[in-house]
Amino acid sequence: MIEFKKVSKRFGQKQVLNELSFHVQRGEILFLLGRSGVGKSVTLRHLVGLVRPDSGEIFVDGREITHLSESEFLEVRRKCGMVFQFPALLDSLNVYENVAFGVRALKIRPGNEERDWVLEKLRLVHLPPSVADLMPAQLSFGMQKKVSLARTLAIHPAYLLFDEPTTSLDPVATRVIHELIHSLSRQLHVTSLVISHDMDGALEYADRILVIDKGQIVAGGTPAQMRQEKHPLVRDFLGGSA
Amino acid sequence: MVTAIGAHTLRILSHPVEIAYFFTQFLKLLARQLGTGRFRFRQTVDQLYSVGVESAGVIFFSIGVVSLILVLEFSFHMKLVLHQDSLVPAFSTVLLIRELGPVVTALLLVSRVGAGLAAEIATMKITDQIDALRLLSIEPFDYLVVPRWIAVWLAAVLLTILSIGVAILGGATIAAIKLGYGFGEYFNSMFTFSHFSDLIGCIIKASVFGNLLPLIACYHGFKAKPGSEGVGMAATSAVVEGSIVVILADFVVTYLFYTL
Amino acid sequence: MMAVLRNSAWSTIGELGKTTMFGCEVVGNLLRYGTPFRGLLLQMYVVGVRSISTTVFTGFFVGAIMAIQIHLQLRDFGAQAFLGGLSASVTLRNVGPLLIAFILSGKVGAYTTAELGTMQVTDQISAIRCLGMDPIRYLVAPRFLAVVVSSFLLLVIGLMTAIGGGALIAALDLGVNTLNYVQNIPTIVTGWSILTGVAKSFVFGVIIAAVSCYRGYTTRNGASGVGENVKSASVQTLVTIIIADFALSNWIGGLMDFCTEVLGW
Amino acid sequence: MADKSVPILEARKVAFRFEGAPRPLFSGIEYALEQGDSVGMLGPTGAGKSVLLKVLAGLFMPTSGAVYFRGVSLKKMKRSQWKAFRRALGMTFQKDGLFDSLSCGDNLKFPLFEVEGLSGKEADSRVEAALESVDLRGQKDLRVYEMSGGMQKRLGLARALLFKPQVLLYDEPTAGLDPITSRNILELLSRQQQGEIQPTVLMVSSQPHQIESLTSGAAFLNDAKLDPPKSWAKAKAEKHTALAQFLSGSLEGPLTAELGDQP
Repeated sequence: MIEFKKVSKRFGQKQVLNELSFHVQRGEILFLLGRSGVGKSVTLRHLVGLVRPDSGEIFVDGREITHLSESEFLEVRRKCGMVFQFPALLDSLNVYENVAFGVRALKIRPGNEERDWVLEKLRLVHLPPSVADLMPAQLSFGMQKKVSLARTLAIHPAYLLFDEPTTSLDPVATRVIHELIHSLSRQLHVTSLVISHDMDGALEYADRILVIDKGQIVAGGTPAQMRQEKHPLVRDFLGGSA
Repeated sequence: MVTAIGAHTLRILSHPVEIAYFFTQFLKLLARQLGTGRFRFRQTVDQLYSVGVESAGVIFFSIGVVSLILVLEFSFHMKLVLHQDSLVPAFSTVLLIRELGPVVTALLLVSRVGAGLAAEIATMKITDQIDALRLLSIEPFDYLVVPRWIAVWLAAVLLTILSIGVAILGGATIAAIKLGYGFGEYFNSMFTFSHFSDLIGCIIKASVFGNLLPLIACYHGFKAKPGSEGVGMAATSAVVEGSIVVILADFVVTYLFYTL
Repeated sequence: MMAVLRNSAWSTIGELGKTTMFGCEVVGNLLRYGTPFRGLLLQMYVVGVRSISTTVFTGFFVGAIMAIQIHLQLRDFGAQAFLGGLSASVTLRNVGPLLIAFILSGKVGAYTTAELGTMQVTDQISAIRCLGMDPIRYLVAPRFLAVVVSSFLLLVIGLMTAIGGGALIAALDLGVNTLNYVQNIPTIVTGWSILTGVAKSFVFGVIIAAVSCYRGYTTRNGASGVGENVKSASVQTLVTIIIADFALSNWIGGLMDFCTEVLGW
Repeated sequence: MADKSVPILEARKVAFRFEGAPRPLFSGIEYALEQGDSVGMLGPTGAGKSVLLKVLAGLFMPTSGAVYFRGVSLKKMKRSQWKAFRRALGMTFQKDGLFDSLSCGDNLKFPLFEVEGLSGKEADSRVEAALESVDLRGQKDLRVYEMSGGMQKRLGLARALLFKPQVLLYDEPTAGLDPITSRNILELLSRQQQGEIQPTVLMVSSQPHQIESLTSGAAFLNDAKLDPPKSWAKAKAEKHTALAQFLSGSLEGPLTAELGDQP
């Protein structure tokens, strides 16, 4: 269970988060929607301690994390696997090394079981074993995103945090990624928090949707509730979709 | 290992053809600009100010310390070989004017101005600004490169001369403190070896460096690969090739000017 | 004008402080965890072997230039016999390490800054942190050690080629017979000069590593940030190397006087 | 007026390969943009749409084949013809290509001075009118980094339209924008097309639904080949082709394999 309580953050004159409060239940797929530049991905970066809030509290499984030291944060980060908008693969290592990087360092799996563990993760993201020896530069953009998802899965996080996973992707790649997020959450009983501005994807794949504007939650509910939602911003988002 | 060296030299050999093309383009555009009177005077002065002032502090400081080192080194060696260090000011000043002054200034300019110029053009390239310029039928080379090129050329010559002045002052003070030389003594014994031709040699070196530096920096800026990796590599190659060329050019000028 | 000079000097001192702290943190990390030997070898190849041709090239010409310059001065003095010893000693003690380190600050230092900077800007470093791992231990420390070791080895190689370069140009052009050029070297180049050269090579290697890793790791705001940090890294390296050169010359000079006078070696 | 039969922009057997890349990004491209057309170019992310657009705009030299402007090959153009070609073209870029060292207004004033030698009051009124046409009135003094994503796209559009081009090339005009800002931009683009003379438009996008209303048809770049443009009706009627899957966004079809997908 993840909970934000009155979290505020200011960058220069811009009040990015303004007493933001929300929670994510165990096992659910929550989409956090909002226009670009309203602080969606900053919310995620708070969760993994890349950014510290000015005020307010953040709880991960009951533990307050805003005042943790860098080393204490390492365990929180193992629990919250983050997948960035751009694949951010280590371009000097091949796909196998990229996925095994975390596993080997954190000694999650002894040497002999490592190969099966990595190939299992590649299978989970629907990638064939033959991809393991390729270099990131040889993969298509969509495949690179899948490898970065496999890398995060490799350390068996309890939560999966997605930072705009389908922005500027074509319709087919978008559906492939959304399908993956949905199947992984169900299969691995992982809680997924997805930052996005793709309302169609949210309506189809989310258990619950929250809409954030000017650093605050302005509307929330199940996809069905959201279709009837009166809030002008939500109507605008809905208007956008076919 | 041999292939690494082979690849490296190959890459260096393929450059001259392209760099020569770059240089001719610069001369052609400079002539056209001067000819049509549309010389970007204001822009060149702005660049001169930013290049000059921005690197002055670092260069004066570094050259000053280098001259301190030189004076100490020569006093050490003179005592060892000639058992008296009356000629220290002469030796250190000559080596400074002929050699270390221009080279150290150039190497500092290569890293500060060279890397900066390459990075700036590379960044503009990957954010499509260079393409935007070309689409507006503004020749990027004409607008971006020519003013900066001239500014770096003038700055290199000016900074070299000024830094040698600073270095001589530094040398005189350390000589006074460490070796017990009076200022007057230092200054009049300073020019026993160096004569006016050394100053000419130094200016020639400075202007050779001042031309090679923007040439290489702009070349790598325009050649940058896409993505932020391209910017880093452009700046790095500008620094690396810039410094190697400075050393090579220094050798050539030294050889031609002094041994013939 | 003065304001620019003052605050640029002030910021450099501030930067030096931060770089040293960062360097200590990385070294502390290395001592506590060490680093996988295979990864270190790979890094040393990427950083070091790639720069051998550049170092040999630079070393040769630095040696040649010094030989010409010193020959010119000695000629007015008719003391060409000392050419071998003097140019080798000056190159070994001072000009050699300084100029070769300048080149390495570009070839090795700026490369590392650009690499780490690109990894920072493309979120690769944040990705490592989000995997619950310390990027200093897995990315920075191996590079730091690789840069220190390869810079040191490259500097030593460079110095040797410099002396070779001096001898070659002396024989080819200055009409000094190579045999007595070489024989003259031990008369002037004392053990202390060699110690100075080696000590400087090691210290310069550490400076190049510390500054380039620090600048790379703290890169901000996108692609232009990478270019900006490569620029400031190479300048900061050069200035620090010059200061260290001055400090080491004095310190070792003092040590030498102490040993010769007090201990009577 | 230029005679109608010759296409305004044409690619004959054009191929492009990045330096050091194992195989070409695309090859054997045959494409003709007629005067007054308004056509889209679709394709999966990373298919090379933007590169092909830049080749057509003469910003990238093709590895083989040639691009023709009104029947004249770009390779054989003299300086004056090249200048005329540039003036006839207006282009917006995926990463906007705004001059981030200049302010919003100066991004327009600078080209006006450089290309038409305009300055002073006349230039200011042209700048004000241009900003007005893209709903950026009064934002003249903003710095580029102070502007939102949507505002930067609009400034890029204003600059592309500055010299009344005959051909407009849009590279992913709504990339990275949220649906609401995207809709504003698309409205702005359609307003440009209501003008008296019908400008020729080529719009690259990976979002078919967004550009459908602005274009009469679309070409499809996929797997290093280009399907020639066809009307939206004909495109939608297709079954079991990569284009059909692309438009429907379904999981079944050849595109999934390209994503290495084996469910």
